[in-house]
Amino acid sequence: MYSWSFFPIFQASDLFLWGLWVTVVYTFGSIVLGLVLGLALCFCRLSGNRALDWVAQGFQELFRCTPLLVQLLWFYYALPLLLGIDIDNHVAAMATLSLYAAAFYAEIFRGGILSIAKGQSEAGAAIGMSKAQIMRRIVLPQASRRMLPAFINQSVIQFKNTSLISVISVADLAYMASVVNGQTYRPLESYTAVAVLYFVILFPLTRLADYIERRLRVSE
Amino acid sequence: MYSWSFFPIFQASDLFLWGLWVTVVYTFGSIVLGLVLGLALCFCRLSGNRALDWVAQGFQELFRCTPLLVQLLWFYYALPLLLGIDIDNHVAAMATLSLYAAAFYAEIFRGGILSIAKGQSEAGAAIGMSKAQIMRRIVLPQASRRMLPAFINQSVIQFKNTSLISVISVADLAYMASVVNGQTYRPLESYTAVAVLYFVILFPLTRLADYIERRLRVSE
Amino acid sequence: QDTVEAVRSRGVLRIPGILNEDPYFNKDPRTGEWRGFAVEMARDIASTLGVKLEVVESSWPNSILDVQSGKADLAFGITATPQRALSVAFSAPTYFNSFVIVSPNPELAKLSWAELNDPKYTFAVDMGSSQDLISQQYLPKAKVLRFKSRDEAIVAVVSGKAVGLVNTMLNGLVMTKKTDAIGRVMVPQPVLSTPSVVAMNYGTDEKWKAFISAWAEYNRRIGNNQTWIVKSLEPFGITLDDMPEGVGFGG
Amino acid sequence: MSVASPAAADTILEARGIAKSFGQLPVLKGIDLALTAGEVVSIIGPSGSGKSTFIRCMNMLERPDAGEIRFRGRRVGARFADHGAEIGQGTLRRHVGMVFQHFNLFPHRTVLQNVTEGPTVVLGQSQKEAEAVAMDYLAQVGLADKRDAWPAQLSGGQKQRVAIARALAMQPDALLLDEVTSALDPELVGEVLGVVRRLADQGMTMAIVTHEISFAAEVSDRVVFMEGGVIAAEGSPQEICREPRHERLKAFLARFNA
Amino acid sequence: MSVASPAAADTILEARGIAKSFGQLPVLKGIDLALTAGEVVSIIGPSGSGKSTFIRCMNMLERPDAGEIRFRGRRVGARFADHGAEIGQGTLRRHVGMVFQHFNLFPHRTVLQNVTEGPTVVLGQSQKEAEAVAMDYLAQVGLADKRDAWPAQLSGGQKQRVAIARALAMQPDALLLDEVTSALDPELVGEVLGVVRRLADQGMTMAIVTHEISFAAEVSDRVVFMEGGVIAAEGSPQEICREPRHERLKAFLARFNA
Ligand SMILES: Nc1ncnc2c1ncn2[C@@H]1O[C@H](COP(=O)(O)OP(=O)(O)OP(=O)(O)O)[C@@H](O)[C@H]1O
Ligand SMILES: Nc1ncnc2c1ncn2[C@@H]1O[C@H](COP(=O)(O)OP(=O)(O)OP(=O)(O)O)[C@@H](O)[C@H]1O
Ligand SMILES: [Mg+2]
Ligand SMILES: [Mg+2]
Repeated sequence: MYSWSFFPIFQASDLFLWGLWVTVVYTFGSIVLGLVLGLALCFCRLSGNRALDWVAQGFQELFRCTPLLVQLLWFYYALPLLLGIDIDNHVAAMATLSLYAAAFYAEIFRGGILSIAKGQSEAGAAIGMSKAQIMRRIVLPQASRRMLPAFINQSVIQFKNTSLISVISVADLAYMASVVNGQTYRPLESYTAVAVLYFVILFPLTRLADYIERRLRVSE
Repeated sequence: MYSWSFFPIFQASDLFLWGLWVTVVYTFGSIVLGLVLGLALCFCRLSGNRALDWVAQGFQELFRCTPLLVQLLWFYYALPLLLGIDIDNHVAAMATLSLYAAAFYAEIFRGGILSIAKGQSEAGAAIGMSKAQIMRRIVLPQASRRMLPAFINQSVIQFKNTSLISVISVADLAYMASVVNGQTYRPLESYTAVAVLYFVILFPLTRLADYIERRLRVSE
Repeated sequence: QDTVEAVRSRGVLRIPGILNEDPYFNKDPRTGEWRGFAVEMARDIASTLGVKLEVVESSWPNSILDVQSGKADLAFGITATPQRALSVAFSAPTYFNSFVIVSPNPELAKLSWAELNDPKYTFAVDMGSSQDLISQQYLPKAKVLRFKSRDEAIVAVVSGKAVGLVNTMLNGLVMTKKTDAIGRVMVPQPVLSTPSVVAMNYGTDEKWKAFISAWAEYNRRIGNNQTWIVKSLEPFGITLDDMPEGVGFGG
Repeated sequence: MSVASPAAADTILEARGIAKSFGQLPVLKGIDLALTAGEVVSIIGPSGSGKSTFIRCMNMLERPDAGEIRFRGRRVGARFADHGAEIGQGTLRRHVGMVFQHFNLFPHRTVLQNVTEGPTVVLGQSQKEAEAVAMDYLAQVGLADKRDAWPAQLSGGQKQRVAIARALAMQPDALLLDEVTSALDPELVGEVLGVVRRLADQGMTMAIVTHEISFAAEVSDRVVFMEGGVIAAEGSPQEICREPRHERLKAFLARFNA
Repeated sequence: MSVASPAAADTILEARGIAKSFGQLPVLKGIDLALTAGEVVSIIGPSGSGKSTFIRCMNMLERPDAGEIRFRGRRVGARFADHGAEIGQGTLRRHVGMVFQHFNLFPHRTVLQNVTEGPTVVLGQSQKEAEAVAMDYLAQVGLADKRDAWPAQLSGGQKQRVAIARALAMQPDALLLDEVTSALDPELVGEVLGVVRRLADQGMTMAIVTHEISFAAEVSDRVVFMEGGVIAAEGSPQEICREPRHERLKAFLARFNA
């Protein structure tokens, strides 16, 4: 029978907390960058300009149809070779995560914007608002409310995805777990600790998404 | 400058194809099992029985809020210890993937069923149909149409997730890529090959999902 | 029932095997056949016990889990450290492993561990391995990139992400034979060597531990272990002459 | 209480003391209404007075908090299946059809399949038998040529006529109609009212919730005015629609001539 | 073509030869209509005849394939901003309000904010100024007390009155109304028609698409009967509604008395 011992894990709690901090920073950073870029992608898709639409769609498909793991390795190893520049692992990790998030966020944004009834834009146009004003004051405020649950859920996935940046040697939570594994040979305990940390952070978020979704469903 | 050489990859194409086959089998198997289990979970959620609802929800949250990687390790190593039985890595991989898929599918199914207007069930009830008949003949056929795009998209993610089973030594596509890496030290080429294989399979699927979604949006 | 009895009645001895870890382990992915000196050692133990050998596929970090969780009876090629000894039981040393730098940059050849411990150097290492522990201890000031597998560490050096990698003598020799771009094996001073042992479940009975330790001690002293190791290096064209000066397996 | 009803032998459907609240809001405060065979009763009243809630209670789509529904003198129980002396909701609904404001056609079935769904699945008729009956009723509502169309291809008036055919195909003893023309373009109202008028002429027992006051006056045997969850006035069309005496009824009718 | 309009000096809004197809389907086949200051024109016609499409062309919500819209004699161009001799769509819409069948209130703004949105954002009025004007118009439609309510808390009739106030707050030269009562409970139709009637009495220039024939007859200076994408008949309410001579117009009107 296996004898559990969480003591070595507690001893290394500074490493776990540091790893958690790194995970949070990369998740949060890539969410913010992904949001900005995703919005840009979404506007390309909705621009009505065929070329922009196609480029944005191609970009999205590229990121949607290949595993993030492979993308990370590519960005870190292959892209610098192709471009003849040096890309640091931290930069590669943040960039790949952000692009990946952007591809998925763009789809959520697009769905949210398209879900706002045409009548709303028309009502804005009928009082003389410009397209930009309609988007900013009428469509986006309503769309963002409506897409909030999907956005939170995608961000939860993003948080979990961040665990993959350890493959290009960024010292996130999963990375720290492996380091502690190597030192203590307590992989079950360290994976359990990681699972608990993830759960403690993500559970409230999924609850929040569900709550907002329920409230929206009632109010509509 | 890196000099690309895909020759060693072609030499190992039998390994790649075998890995692809394993990936497809695990993906497909876990989609089917996840579908059945997800349907059961979804009915628990909608049963109106509080206890069933909570148990199902707890199960879902557990799988939604922790990384699949950690779940795989847990299922393979920790669960057998706790239960005092032996679990083969193939069984562990299939089971974890299926449970993970089920947690996400259940949410899609629930959303789809709830999205069918109450009037449909009432129309069924008004001609004397039982609850089971209404579910089977009225609600599910409509809900399944409507949730098809989300289902396909989740299955695309499932396909990509299957790449993680290599950590418990199931010889999938990602596993074969590392095998070939170790033989040839051509990781860029082998990861590129893997990315292309994933893309070639998943791109048509995401296109299909988009197409169906567009058609549904028009027809509603 | 003690472990010897358990293994005998089961008829198989189980060890974790790791892919792409020549000369320790490797598996032909087409035939599923295992090779490597760790496998030879395990086979010898199995024949001593009169049972068959079964290799359960695993990875370096997971091989410990395999013995901890009872999926395997023994794990080979483990570097014993006091902290790890609190989690698994270790046998007497099977051989001694020296730590080396593998780098295409000849300037590093003359440097000691202390001189390599400089922020201007970036090294690659595989996460959670014994060389990872060594670099934590001896290269705390240098930049260290940790990767999931040895292969990724190799790619980091080949693609210029790191100036060199830290690994064991055995692995280093094989890698330089497999790919030129990785450079050559260098042994910084002082020569660091740690015992490589066999890991067993922490709760194992004394009889089993004593048996494994006796096996390890005997075969190390008599030179069988070295023979198996050297034999495992043969397919790569490595002989004892390729070994740098002053480095051996006997400790 | 005895199971045999004390009401007239030809009472098809009867509501007794029906009360219903949604949360804190009392919507029905004790309603009695009996439908005699062949009778057409119209229910009028302001929005929110509980007309829909009441007519939905009549076939148990809404479960009353108090009071009971009786079908041909037998009490309707809480279960789907018959249980002892009580008949089940399934039995009730098999004999009492309902038509909704928003049609609620099954969008994944063709017109014909919408109509045959009940007879085949609930009554166990053969596909062939059900189709023959269905075509009969589709012809009655003037849509025989649309048998293979999908609901999405129909106009609102056509949808509602299919919904009526779907209810008729169960060969019900009574029909409940809840504002069946409210969701229609004004032009299309006529075609649906025409169908309802013909059903009344053929002697179908019906309870009709409607805002079409003149239609109600013309087609009904009796008109019921609901307000605030009670029946505030009741009588012949003449009494209720043309010579209203009840104050609030007068105010209500006046609004339609604004 | 000269930019100055040959039409009467007091023509506010004019459509000339408007044609529009959706894909292969021609919906408008050349429509001319001029709105003189203070005039109320009602547009009636069967469903699908192109009434909505036409009235939406009048403020360029729908871009015509051929023909032109002129506002106070100036041609409206394809751009949002004024451009040379042509005025932009933004300018047109600032002066010509529109009210929709389904209200289209902004659900994320209170009643007051719905009404001040245009004046503050488009006309650049200060918040205070806009609120004063808004409260004026809310009072006119009888909803001053609902200023802080959310659209979701209003009845259909109240929503439509807010939508009218929102259009009025832009102090438009003309108003376009597209079936503003069709989505309302029959009881609530009166309150909205009352507001429209008062606007007509105050001399607001309006084009009204409606199915309420008697209201159209009563309130309009002119009635236009559209059918199949053309104006099939046009004249005084008396000529069109009470003494129709056009065959299809007769058939159309007959359907409302079914
Ligand atoms: N499912 C429900 N949950 C909560 N309140 C409800 C529900 N259904 C109806 N109500 C409320 O009950 C009251 C009566 O509603 P009902 O639909 O029966 O009125 P109605 O007379 O049919 O009105 P209308 O003419 O507008 O159809 C209303 O105040 C309504 O808001
Ligand atoms: N955006 C659109 N795309 C395609 N066809 C359209 C579109 N808008 C309207 N149509 C079609 O144009 C025709 C005229 O529509 P329109 O809405 O102008 O009619 P209407 O006279 O307003 O009818 P109603 O009385 O039902 O409102 C109809 O056949 C309609 O299906
Ligand atoms: Mg109602
Ligand atoms: Mg219209």
